[in-house]
Amino acid sequence: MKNTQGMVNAFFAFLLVVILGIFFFNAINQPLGNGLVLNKDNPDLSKRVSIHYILKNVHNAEDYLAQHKSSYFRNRDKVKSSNLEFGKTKNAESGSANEVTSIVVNYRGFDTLGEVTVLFISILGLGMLLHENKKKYWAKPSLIVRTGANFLFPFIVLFGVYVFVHGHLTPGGGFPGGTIIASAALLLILGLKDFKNKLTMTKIIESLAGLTFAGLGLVGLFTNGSFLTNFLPSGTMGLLVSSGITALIYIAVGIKVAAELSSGIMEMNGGGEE
Amino acid sequence: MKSNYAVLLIAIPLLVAFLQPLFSLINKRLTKWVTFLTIGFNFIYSLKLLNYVMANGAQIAIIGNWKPPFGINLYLSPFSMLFATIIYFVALIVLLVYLIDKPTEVDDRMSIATLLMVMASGAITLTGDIFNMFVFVEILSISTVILISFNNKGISFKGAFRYIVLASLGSSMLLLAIGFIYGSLGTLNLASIAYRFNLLNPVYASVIVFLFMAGIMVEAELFPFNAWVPEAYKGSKSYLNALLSGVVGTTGIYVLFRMFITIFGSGQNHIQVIGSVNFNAVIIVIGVLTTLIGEFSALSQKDIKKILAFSSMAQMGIIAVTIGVANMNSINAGIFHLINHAFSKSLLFIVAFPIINIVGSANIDKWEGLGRKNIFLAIAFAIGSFGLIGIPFFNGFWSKMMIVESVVSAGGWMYLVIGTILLSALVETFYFFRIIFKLFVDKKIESTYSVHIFIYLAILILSIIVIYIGIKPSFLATYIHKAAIDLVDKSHYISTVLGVIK
Amino acid sequence: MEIIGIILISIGVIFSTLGALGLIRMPDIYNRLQTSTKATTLGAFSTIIGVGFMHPAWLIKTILIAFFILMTAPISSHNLGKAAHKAGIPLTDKTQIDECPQKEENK
Amino acid sequence: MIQSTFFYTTAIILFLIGLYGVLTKRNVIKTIITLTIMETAVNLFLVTIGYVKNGTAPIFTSTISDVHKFVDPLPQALVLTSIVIGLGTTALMLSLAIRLYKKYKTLNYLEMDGEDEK
Repeated sequence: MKNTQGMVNAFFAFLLVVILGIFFFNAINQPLGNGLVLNKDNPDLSKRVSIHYILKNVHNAEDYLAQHKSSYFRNRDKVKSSNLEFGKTKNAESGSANEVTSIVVNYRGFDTLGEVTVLFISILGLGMLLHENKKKYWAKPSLIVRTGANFLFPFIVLFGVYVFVHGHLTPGGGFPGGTIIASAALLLILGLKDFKNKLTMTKIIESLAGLTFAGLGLVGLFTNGSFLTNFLPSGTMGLLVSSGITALIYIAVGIKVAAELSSGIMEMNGGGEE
Repeated sequence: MKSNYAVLLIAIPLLVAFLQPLFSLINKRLTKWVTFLTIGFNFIYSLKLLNYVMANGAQIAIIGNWKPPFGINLYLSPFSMLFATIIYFVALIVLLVYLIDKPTEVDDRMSIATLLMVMASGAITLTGDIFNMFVFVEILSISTVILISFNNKGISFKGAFRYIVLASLGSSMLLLAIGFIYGSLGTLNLASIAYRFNLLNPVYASVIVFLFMAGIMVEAELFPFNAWVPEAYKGSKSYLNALLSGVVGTTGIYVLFRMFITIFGSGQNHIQVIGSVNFNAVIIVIGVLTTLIGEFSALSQKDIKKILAFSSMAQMGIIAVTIGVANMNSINAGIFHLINHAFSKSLLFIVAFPIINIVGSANIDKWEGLGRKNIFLAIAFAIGSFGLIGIPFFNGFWSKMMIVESVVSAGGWMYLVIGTILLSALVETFYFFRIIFKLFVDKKIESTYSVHIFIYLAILILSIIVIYIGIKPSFLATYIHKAAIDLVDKSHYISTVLGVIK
Repeated sequence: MEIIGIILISIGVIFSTLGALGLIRMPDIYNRLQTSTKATTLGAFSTIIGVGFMHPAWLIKTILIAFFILMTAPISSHNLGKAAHKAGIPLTDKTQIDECPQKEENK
Repeated sequence: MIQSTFFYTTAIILFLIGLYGVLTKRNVIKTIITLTIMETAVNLFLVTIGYVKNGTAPIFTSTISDVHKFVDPLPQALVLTSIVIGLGTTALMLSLAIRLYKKYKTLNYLEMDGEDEK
């Protein structure tokens, strides 16, 4: 009897899925009309906001829009030429060579603030749910693991720091860098014979990093009149010291993610401190 | 430039939330107070902003000095500020009760979750960017999970799990909708989407609307996505249910209003959702189904939390009907009823908390004789349920009248819908009066629980509001009228956001 | 230089293939671990070094990568094996001797 | 030659597989897995929106500065955000699964009952 009901459920679910599939495929293969096309291999970036992020001429585009209200973000004449050059162009808006970082931290920095909060609150929830868990899951490490962990730990941390410090120049950034450092913390837990959870320390570091992020935003609000404004000079694109608060925020994000994920791991490793 | 400071409504709670772990190192009870004060700040500031936008018209707040459609902006209008204010107010009242609840080991984490949840709800009402809205919806749903599982019982975890499964299903759909939107329109800004939405092919547009609706229906407690409601409400503490219904539900319905009428709809007096599917009819059917399921499930329950949970589901259904009817009157009525529901339902949930403690059970059969033990609580419960049912001279009466009136004016097959609404009111009357009669039965209750003054304060404030709106509904009328105009006026929305480049 | 590179890459490819084959053919987890570790260490190691020989500009970076592969892969498979043994996953029937006692002291 | 239509199709099929799993599976862990499949599908969909044939990563280096070959960076930023959000949700779901298992000693959602009805 139970089996029959499962079959009926599965049948209806399958039916629903098939109907939805037809619905979706139909939509994807529709000509959208009016020059709007879902990307087929070569998106016309001049119809998207992102072209101005790539060209780093958002303020110009804003001026252009002010004059031609009906045709927005079709700044075609600007799209054709780009005078951005690595290592030479100075003070190009967000100023970071990595366009994704430009968008994540500068043009849409508010989303990243929310994203950091999502991670913060989910680790918080994890800690709350595993609060009663005092059991340590990991066995004591053998000599090989111990030696390896001691040897590798500084290199992994160094690599993580490199990734988030160069977030505005190379692939990577705060989130991957922080994750790498958290993996170093995991290695310590696995490799050290008497590892003590340092939840208090990670909490403090995390708070300070979060404070830096939100604080930089507030400084922008009070000096330049809008939250998360880049109030520092953005420098020459491609240098390590460039792109104003973008670099600083990514460093803060890196430290925060590292502290958050490490505290998550420690929370699973028996929660509270001795 | 002044309006840019509205971002403090989001930035300050975030800053405080990041600092809370430090406060908790000093003292765990301190975090409760910090949360309370932060929400208090938000409430006062949003009240100020509400009056500002009522006087000066809609404003936008720019973030990062990038003007829309390139950067993220907040849209401050009578409609969004009204709901932000109400959300902060309800949260403030609930926190008043949370302050005096007995301390637990996880209070620090709980206060952070509450703070972030209220922040996220406010941010969802304010934001003018669809992806930003998605991020805050995620914060809202994750913190809601923490809130539900706070009670540390099996059923809380079941409810929380059910909620998070549905919420992440919904968020996948929301993100897919965002992908469809960005892929064709090339923008994420709401005003810019609204400006170009009717250029889209109807089939394609209806996929977007379908996915978006499905994504947000989890928060709005509408029919196919509300399986989490009974278990989550049962598993959570009674006063925290006021947050689930008064904040999460309100936010979900808010998003439906904003997206269906201003962004996807086609403007001005006759509002219709475009696409190859008639989404007005779809949402009316969903609303009616939700109402019927909610009311009849409530009828068969004995547990007060479940009764109130199903009743709040039913009210959400009624409000969804007004979105579908979509004429000026029904929008007015829908906004009014949403506000009334937030107040009355919060009152009921908060009253239920000391009653459960006095009686020692959430089962309404054991509530007999409470009127003799504590007449104040019994009367407050009666006031809340009168407000919800719509007894004349209580707040729900006016809004339900307006809903029926607006549906009548829509005509056609809407008479069936009127029948549903009236039937639901009848069923509601029946099960609430069943409880009220029990309260005033002459029977003695032994209990040593003493009700804290803060609970009395919270109940008193909400009861006064419920009665005051009932006696003098014109008190809110100007706000609601302006909010409805703001909601309907699509071209004004677009020109306010995009016309800032001057 | 190119020829050295090609030879090294070929060695790497052969070892990776043998490792993949061993993963299917071997009877229990311990034997599988041993073949797959060979694939990751010697296979990846010589491929990377070979690439470095073919593009001499990258040689230093590739040597660094190879060094870290050499450092990490054996340790991780060692630990996996130990964990499997501790969890009580049975050895294959053909095992002659189990030198790791069930309850050992970790010193 | 791989077309982006292929990626769209894959993404949607994966999404539907995930949806089917959520609708039919009653095991906590299986539900989590299917939800993760859905998330991955949506991420694939988003990345495909920015796909440019023979494009390069949108990063200026000393050798690459031709902006016309860059893929659209905005969907990548969205995917970065959605991956982090997915990580958070999955972590929370798994810890809930741990608690549910400790409470009921089963992972089947339908068999979880016997809660004290206070």
